[in-house]
Amino acid sequence: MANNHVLVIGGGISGIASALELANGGLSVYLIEKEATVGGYAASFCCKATDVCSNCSVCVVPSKIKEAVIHPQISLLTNSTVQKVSGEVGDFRVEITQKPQYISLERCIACGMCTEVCPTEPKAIYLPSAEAIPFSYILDERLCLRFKGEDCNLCRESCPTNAIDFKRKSKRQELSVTTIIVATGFEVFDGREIGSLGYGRYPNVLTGLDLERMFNREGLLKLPSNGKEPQNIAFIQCVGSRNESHCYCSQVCCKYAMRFARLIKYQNPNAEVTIFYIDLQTAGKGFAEFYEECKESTRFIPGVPVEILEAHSGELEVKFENILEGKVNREVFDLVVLSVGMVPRKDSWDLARILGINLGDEGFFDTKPLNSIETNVEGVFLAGTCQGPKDIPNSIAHGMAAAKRAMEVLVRCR
Amino acid sequence: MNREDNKIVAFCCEHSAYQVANKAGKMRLHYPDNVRIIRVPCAGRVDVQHILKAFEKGAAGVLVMGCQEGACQHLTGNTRAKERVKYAEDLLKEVGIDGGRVKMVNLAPDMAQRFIREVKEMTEKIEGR
Amino acid sequence: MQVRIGIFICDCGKSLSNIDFPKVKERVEKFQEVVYVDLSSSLCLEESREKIVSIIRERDINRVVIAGCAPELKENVFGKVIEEAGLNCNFLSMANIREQCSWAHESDVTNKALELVRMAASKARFLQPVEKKDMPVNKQVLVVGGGFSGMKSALELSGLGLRTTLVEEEAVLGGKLGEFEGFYGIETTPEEMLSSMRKAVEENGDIEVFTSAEIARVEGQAGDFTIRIRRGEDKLSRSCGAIIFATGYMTEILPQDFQLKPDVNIISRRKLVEMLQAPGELERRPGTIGFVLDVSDENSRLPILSTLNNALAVKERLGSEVYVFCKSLKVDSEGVEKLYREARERGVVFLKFEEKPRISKKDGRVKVEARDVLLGEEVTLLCDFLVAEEKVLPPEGTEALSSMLNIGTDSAGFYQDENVHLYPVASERKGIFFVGGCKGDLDFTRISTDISSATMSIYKLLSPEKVMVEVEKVKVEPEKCRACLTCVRVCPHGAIQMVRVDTEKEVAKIYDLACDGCGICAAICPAKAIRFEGYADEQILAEVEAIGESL
Amino acid sequence: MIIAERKPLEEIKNMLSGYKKILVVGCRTCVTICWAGGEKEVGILSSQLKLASSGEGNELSILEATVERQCEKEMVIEELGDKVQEVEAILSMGCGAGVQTIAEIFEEKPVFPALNTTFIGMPEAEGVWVEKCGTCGDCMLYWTGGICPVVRCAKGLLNGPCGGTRKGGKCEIDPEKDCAWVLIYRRLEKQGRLDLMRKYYEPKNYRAVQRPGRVEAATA
Repeated sequence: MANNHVLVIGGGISGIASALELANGGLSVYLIEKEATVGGYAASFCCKATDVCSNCSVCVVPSKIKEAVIHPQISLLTNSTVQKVSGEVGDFRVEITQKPQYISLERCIACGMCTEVCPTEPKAIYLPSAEAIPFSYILDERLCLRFKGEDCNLCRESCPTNAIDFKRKSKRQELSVTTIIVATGFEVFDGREIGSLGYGRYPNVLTGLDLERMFNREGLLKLPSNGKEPQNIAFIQCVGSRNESHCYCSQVCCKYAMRFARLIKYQNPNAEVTIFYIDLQTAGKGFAEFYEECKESTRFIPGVPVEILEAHSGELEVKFENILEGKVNREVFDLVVLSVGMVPRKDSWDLARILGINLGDEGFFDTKPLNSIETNVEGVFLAGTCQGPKDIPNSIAHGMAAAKRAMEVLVRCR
Repeated sequence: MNREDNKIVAFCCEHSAYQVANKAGKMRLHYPDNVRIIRVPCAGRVDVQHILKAFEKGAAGVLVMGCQEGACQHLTGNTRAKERVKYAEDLLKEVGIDGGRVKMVNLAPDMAQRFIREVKEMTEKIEGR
Repeated sequence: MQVRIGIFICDCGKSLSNIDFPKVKERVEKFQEVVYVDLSSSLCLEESREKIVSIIRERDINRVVIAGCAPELKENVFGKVIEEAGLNCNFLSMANIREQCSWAHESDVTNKALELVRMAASKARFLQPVEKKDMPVNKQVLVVGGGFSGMKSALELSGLGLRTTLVEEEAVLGGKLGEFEGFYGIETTPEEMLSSMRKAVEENGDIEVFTSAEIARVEGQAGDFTIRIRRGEDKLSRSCGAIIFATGYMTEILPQDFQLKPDVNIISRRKLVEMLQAPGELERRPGTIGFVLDVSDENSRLPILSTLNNALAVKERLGSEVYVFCKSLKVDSEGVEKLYREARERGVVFLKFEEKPRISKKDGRVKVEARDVLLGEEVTLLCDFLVAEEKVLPPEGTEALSSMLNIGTDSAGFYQDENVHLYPVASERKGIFFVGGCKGDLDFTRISTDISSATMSIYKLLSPEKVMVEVEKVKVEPEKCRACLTCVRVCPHGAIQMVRVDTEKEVAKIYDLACDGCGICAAICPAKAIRFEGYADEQILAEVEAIGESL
Repeated sequence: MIIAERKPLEEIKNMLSGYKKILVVGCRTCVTICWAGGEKEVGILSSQLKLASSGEGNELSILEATVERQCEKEMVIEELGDKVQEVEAILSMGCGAGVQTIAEIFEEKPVFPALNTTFIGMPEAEGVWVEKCGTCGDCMLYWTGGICPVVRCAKGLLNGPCGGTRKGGKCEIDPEKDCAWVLIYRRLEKQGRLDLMRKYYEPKNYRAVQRPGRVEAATA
């Protein structure tokens, strides 16, 4: 065995779980992330507890991310993508490209003085988010005057640690690893694809992801149109799941919708919450009881609406087939939340080609039957939602399981 | 501390509330500057005596901030903290200090707004507003 | 040793404009036992770190206060710095003057910053070293339960080079997987899967198997458990470093759900599987078979998974009409939506009810009446066999084992408390894990994932070259301990036990590897005999007292 | 073990009125274990007294100490000998025996009890103690399956239940509590000694322990 390095592609919660397990098991890990920050979707979600936990698992994420980032056995490469892979299990050669790091992670102390002096609007140099990890500023080439041929040097001059260097080029490097764990995650279904639901056109139609981020930032729900607290909210389940082109259940939407429903009712007991569903997924530890509790305060209607129209006042008229009454009903809500599911990443195909692994029918990476970790290429393992929908605990478990396979390869070789 | 001060001592669990306070700072969400945060490994580490001592030394309010009920990494830490806060309230009432000046708050790591609201509420309470 | 505090203040590139740093420095210099104060602009950069090391050495500093940004990402950096300077990494105290002071307030917060530094310095005075040591651990693992999950766990552990003892109550390994007819679209039958696993376990030199045996007692802590095993009259003992529980589940047709007792027409899943395996032995081909789900068990995925697979097998082998009565189709596991669609395409009819179906007997057949919510109509079905829903329950002995081990169960009595920090496989006690049906989850792919993650957690716990632990970070002072058992009873991680010191007095002892550092014991001890270094009473109280002392 | 409870602060404050310098003394034995008078409780009571007195503008000066066993003269002298001189009064957080031991040693100082000594008992749940022994001085546990009717029967009956036992074996006086005689019956049944239920007990000699009690060990 040439070395004891493992490559983990993707710095979301699954990739982080894999990296942590391997690093704590004594191996060295390269964790590469396409974006400037790690944590993926899970890091942008919100806690859905009222005063009592609703088991959404979002709170387990930040400490894992921090642990991984400071772990001495984990080398984190952000802004990086895999270009080429050669070799075989035990000796993969992986070519990585890292976008130019105009701001050095080692030197940026996140003091924010660069943003203060940046003359563009919006700012070309900024912190990706308040909780960004690594906690470091980034420079957007598309906005920066420097990259438009101007001779602006304000941020560089203001930087107290000389962290900024416009001349940095993108970097290629070759990594030598024994196994590869793919943890590239998912994309959220684009609500706009179902035009009749009006997402993207009506301001008060949001997705589950929008809600997660709104609660994470603001801590409460506001109508995008006027900033007021919504009083009558509808959730529409299975948007982008369980249909002809996405023939699977996304596994998370029923749970987040019910958790949000309970949270909304807790914050505003006068609010009315309705959930339109096909089948409620109530399996899982303690969840059936949670559903019983939700039923007391939330209206559940079988059948999902097909059309939403905006009334003149900005309210939303939802047209749905009332199965119980056997007719088509219309009802008005001030906020409609589309419980969008998980879809495969559009760039999965590129990575599949580079690694030589297969894509399944639905576009997620494929595995052997009754095995959700191993791909058709020996030594390449899958972790998390790039293999299929999973909630946070299952993503973590899957990441750990992938780490176990990678570890097994090394143990066998010793 | 002077008795006229309006200082609040906040015992913050490092798994949740302490991170929340950092998040609030990072978001530049401003809150009253009379709060002094003491980091603890779990709200369950906070003892009645720590709370009493804070008042003895002149604090006007004490917040014990831990994880959401049911989400304590140590299972019972936050519920124990809640009981102790209740006990401390009773002991403080015996010495003539309004029970509302000590409070248990349950937070998740992302609840910056809630943290600020609690600090503001306690500040208003002790300033008699 | 005389305390010599060195305080390093960082103004974050002079960006924290609402703090008057020269003033802070000037005041801080007057603090008790402070021998050096440094004001710098970027402490966390490499060049500054080198400077800190040399100053610590030059000035003979033995307690370090860093006043700067939040400790979350930088604490370990500075910990390493002071270690490099020859100090124990616990001699570090941080004042968070950026995130929790400058950034959090608009007004001038020089005084607050000063107070925060004073709090950190006061705490620093009381810091004691915490040593790290490698701890001997037993690398053997105990697996309780010899069904699919137990066998797979043992095999996976062997793949990681760990030896196991596998204890099964029944006379043969196998458990309940054999009760499944099969997985649709997969050639290998469950029986074949089991027999190949059984063979692999028996041939594996790393796995020691005890059948017809049960666990009588478990003593000890992570890294060093002692297990007493009872096999008939024999009493055996084994030592291990970790335990996996894979004790499975049991199922029961609840009489209140069906009023009618299971008989020739109302059958269990197992009975159906027997019929499917030997269709030739049936007197005649059943014309209609019904399934009822979601009558009393809405938590488990087992009923829908087995029903879909079995319904498809019925279609394939018996060609009967198949009707499935259910409330909600639980399709939230891998491949189940596809299976459901396949079943519909093959003619399985799904009927959804809101109110429980009424079940009675008519002319030697079973009559099922329900209101179907999709059709909005009353439906009456006469079927030759009705496959009853079986409620999934924790196996016998779960309660006894969980109370003996001091580990929690969920509201339905299955292993593992409902706490997200334990998910997917951990218990509140280090070194004890749960996989498979005993956790209440019965989805095949999830179970496989869980087993791998449990085995990985064990590998991580027991296998690194050196298992490093912080020694006595939380410690009972034997001379103060009154053996009142309070800490033993309240420790959420079961990490405290009574031991005898000097063969005389029984006192509480905290096991370093099992301790998770919450400090609940230190707070509750009525004799104040427990010291939590870093969060000791005198340290917390020093911080409290430093607040607002006259500046 | 001796079980005690802390007195309400108001009562303690009244006892202490007029004194400015107080020594609060805990005991590391029984009262530590029943969370009433250990080192921790000493700290809590001291804090409370300081807060109460400063609230009234009349701050007390308080010393704290905890004795290994307050009922042992040597231990009390060793721990308190120096401190007592500095105070005007002593507040004992020991059981009644502890209070009296201190009072005997430091005769010139007033000694006040901060606890009510309640009974001899055992822990039932975390933070809950129940009475098990009435110190009658004439133990009959041998005949009653190890269950004491003197303290566990509300009426202290020695010859079977009173006749008012409620459904489910609960006590007539307090339906929350078990009838001691039902418990005794069940226990003896388990042991196959139900014949003992028929045994008649003479009225108990409650003067087996003459007050004040005194026990001398048979050998030195």
